[in-house]
Amino acid sequence: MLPGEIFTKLKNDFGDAIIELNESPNSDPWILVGADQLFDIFHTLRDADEFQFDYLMSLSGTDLGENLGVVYHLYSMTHRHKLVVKVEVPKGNPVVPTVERLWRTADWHEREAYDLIGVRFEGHQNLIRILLPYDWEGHPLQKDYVTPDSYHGMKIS
Amino acid sequence: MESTNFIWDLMGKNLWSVVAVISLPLIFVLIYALVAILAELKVSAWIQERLGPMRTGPWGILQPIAEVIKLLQKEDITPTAASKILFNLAPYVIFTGAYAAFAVIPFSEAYAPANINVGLFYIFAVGSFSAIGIVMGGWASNNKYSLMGAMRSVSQVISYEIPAAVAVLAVVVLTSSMNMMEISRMQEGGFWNWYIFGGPGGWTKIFMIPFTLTLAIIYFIASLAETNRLPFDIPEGESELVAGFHTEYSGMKFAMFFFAEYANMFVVAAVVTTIFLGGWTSPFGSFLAGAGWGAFWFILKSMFVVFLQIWIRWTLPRFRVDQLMYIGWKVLLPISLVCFIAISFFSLLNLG
Amino acid sequence: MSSYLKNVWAGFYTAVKGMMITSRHMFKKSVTIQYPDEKFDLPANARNKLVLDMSRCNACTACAIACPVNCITVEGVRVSPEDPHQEVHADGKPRKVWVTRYEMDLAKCCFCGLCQAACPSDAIKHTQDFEYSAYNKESLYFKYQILTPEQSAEKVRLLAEFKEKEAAAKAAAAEKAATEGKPVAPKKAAPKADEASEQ
Amino acid sequence: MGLLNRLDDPYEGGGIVLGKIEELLNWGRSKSDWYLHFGLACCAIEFMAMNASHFDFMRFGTIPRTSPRQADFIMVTGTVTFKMAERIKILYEQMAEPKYVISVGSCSNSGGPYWEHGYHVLKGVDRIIPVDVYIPGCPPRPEAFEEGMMKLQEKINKQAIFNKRKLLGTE
Repeated sequence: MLPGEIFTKLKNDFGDAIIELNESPNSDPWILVGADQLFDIFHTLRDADEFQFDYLMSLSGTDLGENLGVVYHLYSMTHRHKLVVKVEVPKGNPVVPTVERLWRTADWHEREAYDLIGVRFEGHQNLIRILLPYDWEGHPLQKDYVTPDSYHGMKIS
Repeated sequence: MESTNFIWDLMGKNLWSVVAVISLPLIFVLIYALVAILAELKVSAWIQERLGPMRTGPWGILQPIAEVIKLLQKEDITPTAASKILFNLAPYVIFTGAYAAFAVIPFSEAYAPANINVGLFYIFAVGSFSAIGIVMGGWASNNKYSLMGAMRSVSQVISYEIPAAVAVLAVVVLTSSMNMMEISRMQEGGFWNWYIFGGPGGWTKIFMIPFTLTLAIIYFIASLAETNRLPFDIPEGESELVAGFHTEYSGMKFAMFFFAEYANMFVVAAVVTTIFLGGWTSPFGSFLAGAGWGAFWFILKSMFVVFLQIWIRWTLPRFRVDQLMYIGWKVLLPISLVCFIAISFFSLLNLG
Repeated sequence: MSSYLKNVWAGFYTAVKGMMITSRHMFKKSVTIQYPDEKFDLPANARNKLVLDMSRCNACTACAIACPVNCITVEGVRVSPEDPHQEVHADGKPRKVWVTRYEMDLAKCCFCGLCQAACPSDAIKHTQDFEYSAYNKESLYFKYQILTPEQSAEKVRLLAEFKEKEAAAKAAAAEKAATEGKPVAPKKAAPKADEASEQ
Repeated sequence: MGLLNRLDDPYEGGGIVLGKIEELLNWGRSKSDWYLHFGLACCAIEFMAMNASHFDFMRFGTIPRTSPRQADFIMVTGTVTFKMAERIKILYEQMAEPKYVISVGSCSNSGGPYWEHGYHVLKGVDRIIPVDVYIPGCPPRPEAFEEGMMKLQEKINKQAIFNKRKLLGTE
């Protein structure tokens, strides 16, 4: 199923929560969705018979300047189709519902996105840092991140 | 009864001769441990098609001496949180246990430091010393890895003492003696008289050969576990527990553990040699027999068993804890019991 | 029961089989190359220690730009035509640039070979020499210097003087042209020299 | 010419005995170095090759130890992140004297590719523990490890045990 068809079907079900379809020739087509109904949208994408996205290939966080974004790459083993879903949240309150209960893969991916970008996944059962030390301050892959002078008395740079 | 200790004959019983009798095994242990350490390094290297230590003296033969010199210079650390008395006592307890077992080992027709009636029983008694030492060291280190290593070691030693004891008991049933010198003497007259091949006797002993052979293998496997050698080295499994019960030991105290491990290896090898491989007797009847040659044969056979232990160590991977317990309780124990009963039956028939 | 016995036998048999395999290897010839005495032949394109041929270097900074970890620092100054000390390259051409500073920190180098690929005059090269471990990090900081600091200051001064003269001559020419009513096209050589001296 | 004099300069005025003993002790230490391997990144992969049959690190009398108490030197191979830097420091402090450090590869020498912009990388392990031998390379060849080991042995062989005061005075 092509992303355009998926977009129209989702638009019928969820209305305003599905914001836009981008079919730029330079990249994979992607669908931008709102953060409020995210879990329901993904639940439909995983379980509805015509979608059956049973594999979350990748979950990555991005810093878009004013907003923080999360990009989901989905793949269906039964229908062999792909979908890219994006969600954007304001930097001041970057809260996205977790999809950890839908795909167990998302557990560590979400922890990584939280660790490095700072997106908070609401409902994640164990949202702690995965790569950096637990007492690290800030999220280093944000574009306005300022490298601290020292960590535990060891000079950085 | 003729004398079994040439030092008594030479010097009579006085203080000096006692010191000589005591120190002879100690000197032997020290020299043997150096040789065994070098053998361990070299055999491991040859099995892996390497060369092993090459740059310490010709062909690296001075390697163990360099190691001892280095360990003597190492700082001796006692952790602050450790229980100091037990921590410092543990290596000595282990070494004492290993060394005390040398008292009854019949090196030759003319030399067993103490020729006592219950030699085998004594070896099993002092063999448990090492378990106590390991628990002391592991618990006193105040380190979780040490404690886990010590607990594993104890469970392992307790499990494997039983098949080992049953195997030894079977030989005791055949010989009706626990005196190691006596057992050695019974196997005189060629390798077909060794207890691994059913011991001395008529053609009817053929029926016993499978059982004694199995018992010899069982005792050997159990002795590997008792000395914490691979494939039974979960007490010091380096991938799970940092270094097991001796994680916190450094310098000379660690060297004591090292020496005790190799001394223990020799003790179990000596027991295998004595009860299954004919002790100091020559394998070819009266060929090269005699007191001096006896010591030669005994040490040769024991070193062969030590070599077998090293060979197995560099061949097999480590067992898991549950596999270890399975082998101990469900394989070795029933098979050794079956063999023991069969041998008792045969010996009853022979007597009656 | 039979499967139990079969398992026991399999365990014993495989252990013995493994020991046979190791015993076979015990008597094989060892494959060890005893390093300090005999050495492994390195491939011809092995990338180890970086060395610079100062007689070829033109301080073009291509290597410093190509370096992904920025471990190379290059500074050069153009040779003034009035310099009394003119040098000739190995290939017979006159030297155009004095390298006043060339430093590379092999403690940071990641041996990717990009500088070697970027160098237009084959001056910087990876050699097969890997034996240069050091007791202190400073000895991994390689400085290639053919000029003393005083000499390089002298070269910079000479070039500046030459440029001043040139500019004066140009101004005079321009003035002359202005009086004669002809515009003069600006030359391009002067900014190039500036770049070289800045780097 | 008392005993103190001999302690000060062992090779003069009948101090041969102490000098020889010092040589013996240094020989023992240099020829049997047990190491604690701290593998962090790709240099540790090269380290495996060095331990394997073709290069055989054990020829130099080294034995791998997992416990820092029994190790003579620690081999830091790879990128030292701040998370690991603390553990390296703890392990180094747990080692028994005399102890040495070999730093292998660009990353642990000076941060390597991360020396400019790495927010998470310690720029050189020598910022937290004193390094004895730096082995350059990214990663170094297995022979380079062995050459570094020989450098360390040379250093140990030249160490003063009895005439420390004299050396401190001159240096």
